[in-house]
Amino acid sequence: MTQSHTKISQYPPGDFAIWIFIYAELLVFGIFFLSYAFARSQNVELFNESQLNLNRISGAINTLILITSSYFVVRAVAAIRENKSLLCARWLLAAIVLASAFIGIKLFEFISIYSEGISLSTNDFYMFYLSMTFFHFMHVIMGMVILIAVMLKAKQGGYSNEDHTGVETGASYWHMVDLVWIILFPLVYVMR
Amino acid sequence: MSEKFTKSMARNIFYGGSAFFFLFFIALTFDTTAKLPERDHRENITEQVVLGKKVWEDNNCIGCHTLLGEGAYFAPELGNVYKRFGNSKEAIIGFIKSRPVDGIPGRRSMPQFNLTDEELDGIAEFLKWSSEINTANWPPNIQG
Amino acid sequence: MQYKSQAVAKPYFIAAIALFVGQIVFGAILGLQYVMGDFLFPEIPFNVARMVHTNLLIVWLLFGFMGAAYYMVPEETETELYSPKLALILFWVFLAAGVLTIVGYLAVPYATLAEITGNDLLPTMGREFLEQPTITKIGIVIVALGLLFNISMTALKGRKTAIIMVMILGLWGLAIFFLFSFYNPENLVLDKIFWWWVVHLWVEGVWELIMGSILAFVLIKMTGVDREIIEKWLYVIIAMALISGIIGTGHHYFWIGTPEYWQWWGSIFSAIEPIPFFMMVIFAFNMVNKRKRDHPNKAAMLWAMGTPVVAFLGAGVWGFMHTLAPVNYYTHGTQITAAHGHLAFYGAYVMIVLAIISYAMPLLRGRAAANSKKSQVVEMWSFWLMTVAMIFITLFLTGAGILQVWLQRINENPMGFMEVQDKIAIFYWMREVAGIIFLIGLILYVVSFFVGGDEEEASS
Amino acid sequence: MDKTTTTKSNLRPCTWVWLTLMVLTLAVLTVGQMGLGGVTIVALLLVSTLVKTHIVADYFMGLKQGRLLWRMIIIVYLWIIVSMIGLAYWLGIS
Repeated sequence: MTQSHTKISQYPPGDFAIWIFIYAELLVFGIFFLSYAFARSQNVELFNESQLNLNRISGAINTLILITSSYFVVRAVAAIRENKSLLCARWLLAAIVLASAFIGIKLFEFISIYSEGISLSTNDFYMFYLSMTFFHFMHVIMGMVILIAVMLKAKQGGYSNEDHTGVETGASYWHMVDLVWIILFPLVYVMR
Repeated sequence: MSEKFTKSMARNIFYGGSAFFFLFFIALTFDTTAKLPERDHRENITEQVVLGKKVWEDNNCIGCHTLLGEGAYFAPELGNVYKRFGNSKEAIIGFIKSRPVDGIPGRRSMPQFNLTDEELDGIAEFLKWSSEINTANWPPNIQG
Repeated sequence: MQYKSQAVAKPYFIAAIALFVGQIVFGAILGLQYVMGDFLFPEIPFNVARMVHTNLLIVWLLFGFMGAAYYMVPEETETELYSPKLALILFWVFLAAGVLTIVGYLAVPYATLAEITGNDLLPTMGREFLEQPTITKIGIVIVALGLLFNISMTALKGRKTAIIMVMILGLWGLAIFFLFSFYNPENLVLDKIFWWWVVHLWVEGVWELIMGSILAFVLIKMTGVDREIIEKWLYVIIAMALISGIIGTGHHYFWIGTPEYWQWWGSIFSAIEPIPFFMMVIFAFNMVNKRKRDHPNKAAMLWAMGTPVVAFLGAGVWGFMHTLAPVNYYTHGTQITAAHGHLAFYGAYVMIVLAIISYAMPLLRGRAAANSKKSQVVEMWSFWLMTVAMIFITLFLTGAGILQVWLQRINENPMGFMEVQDKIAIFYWMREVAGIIFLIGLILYVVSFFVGGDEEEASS
Repeated sequence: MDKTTTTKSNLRPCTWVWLTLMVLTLAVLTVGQMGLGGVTIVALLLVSTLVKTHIVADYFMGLKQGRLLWRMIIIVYLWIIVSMIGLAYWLGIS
């Protein structure tokens, strides 16, 4: 037990391979955020004006959804650590349901923007808004796929309190998706 | 206790990540091709332009020149040569026609390709059309 | 050599080296034409010589990859090749197609070649690196499919290691993306967009899988480090390579008529493209430090260690230098690109093929584990001569490029292209000297195969 | 055994983290709906972003327990991103 304990503290939760991926993804998102901020400083008026056109309410709702979903995943990890596979699967299911709500709201946002005739080429602000939110959107889908896979395995009792690296791996990725959105929302929707 | 850094997870990330980013690339390409008509002025691709591109390829012009910055770096950029030659097709045709068969002693020279008048007109039309593509303001100046 | 059918790799490697020599000879001719414009004119004009130079490069690297595949697949899958005969037939087909194409380039004007090979029926010729007659392209596809059939069938009946799966995936990708070379729309912009699907997705995509798998194979063999560890890192590295490299294609979509957002997408993703190369350096040196045996083939080790280092320099550092859109605006289509292209290709692909040849050839020739000390010393000399010469070629071309950008693009009174070329001729002369040294290094490399002496036994 | 006990004590802070995140998000929304801007507001928003991401990394991701290195990578990253964004906004004002 002590040996496994030192192993735990050696690496962050989950499979270390996912962490290499997480750091790389954060790097990409980070460059995107900074590109946005510095491009904005060249053209503050355009960015401020276009920003007003965004639906802040749906953005905020999505933030709440994602945070809560992340919290549910935390509960799922806690459940499997107590060897409660079914409970873990249920928390994961709740997180997945919220994630699909995020997808739905985001799609609604994209459609309404698209119906205004706005695209990547409209102006720099929309280029960033669409690039970053769509890139993040794809990550939510990817995260959902991972969570679904983990949930199915958990349901079949594939994890235990001894061996649940898979759950932690999926959870770590999902928290990353959440973390990125927590920066993205105030940056793109609110800050002016 | 299982390994904390497993090959199977690394493999999943490779396959999943690659597929993910390739899909994304396809999505962006899709958007690009949808936007292209506004930028490449394809309505101006006449029969002459099509012939010109063929002549361009059949004589391997890209083996010395760049076109929109891509190709060999031995001879001048031709994406904007129409403008550099004073918006003149005749100047382009005249230049190509007048290349000496045996070259210029000690200097780089374009070969004499013995093109027909129709082909010459085609290549000039092709270069004219190329100069009208929206290239985000590239090259920085007329020298290419 | 553990499996009899591995022997088919030998002709592939020999052909690769022979064509490599041809490539460098034409490189030297090109270098001279840069400073003596009328050299060999009009017999071999620059465009023809360049076409021979670049096409030979592609063909001999493909020979190298194929040879590597035939060598690695039986050993990795622990079973004889599905059909050694097919491999030999394909060798002769590919060699004939390659040689005939090169002869065609040199014997008749390109336009005549286009005419007699029926380019009017399905025009695919006359685009950079894809100059081959359509019929040659079809030949390449057939050879690639034959190879894929052969090694896939072998892998199916044998052990499926990560290394071999990655290699097969890379070769499949190579074949599939090559199909875009048959798409040649009348619209130049579309043509260019999908031309990069061959060129970029080859060299900054699927070729990296092949390179990674060869490197991993050589490292396992030479260091004796646990396969699990090496394969794990292989996956992580190629994952990073594709994650950055696929959308990194965008750095070619800055100025060819594509929408402006590519300037951001291309810059951001290609900015992280050096990371996999950096990881590769760390990985290779780590594995050597953890080595469980000292392999007697020091020369192969040198190539295997040199590959990630020079690839990182050429592809990573020199690539990053001009990949950001605001920089590329000025450097696009100048000698800077040529500098990057030379070092990247040499580091990533030339060196990895030479590494596997260096490792496999002694075994293919029935020697104990490595060539004699004397032979290895000559080979290591060739390593240093070629590598240092290539670094100098890169530095001189970079110098030429910086001056060119300054005089032609940034200056308030920009000079014309040809005028600038005269001003930077001194760099081209120095490049040519470095090129000759590279050629000497290459000759030495060939010589090393004929140096005798007592062979090195494998130590445990 | 010690693992389960540490886990149990982890859940309660996570619940607090969740509630904090919800409250801070609603605060951000209020700021946005009021159309507020300027140096102070941007600074406040950035600080709240830093706080939110910090606690997500520490508690949700569970980096507080592990080796310091993995946590520091994220922390340093967050500080760099947030301060650079601040710098860019400051440049936009002047």
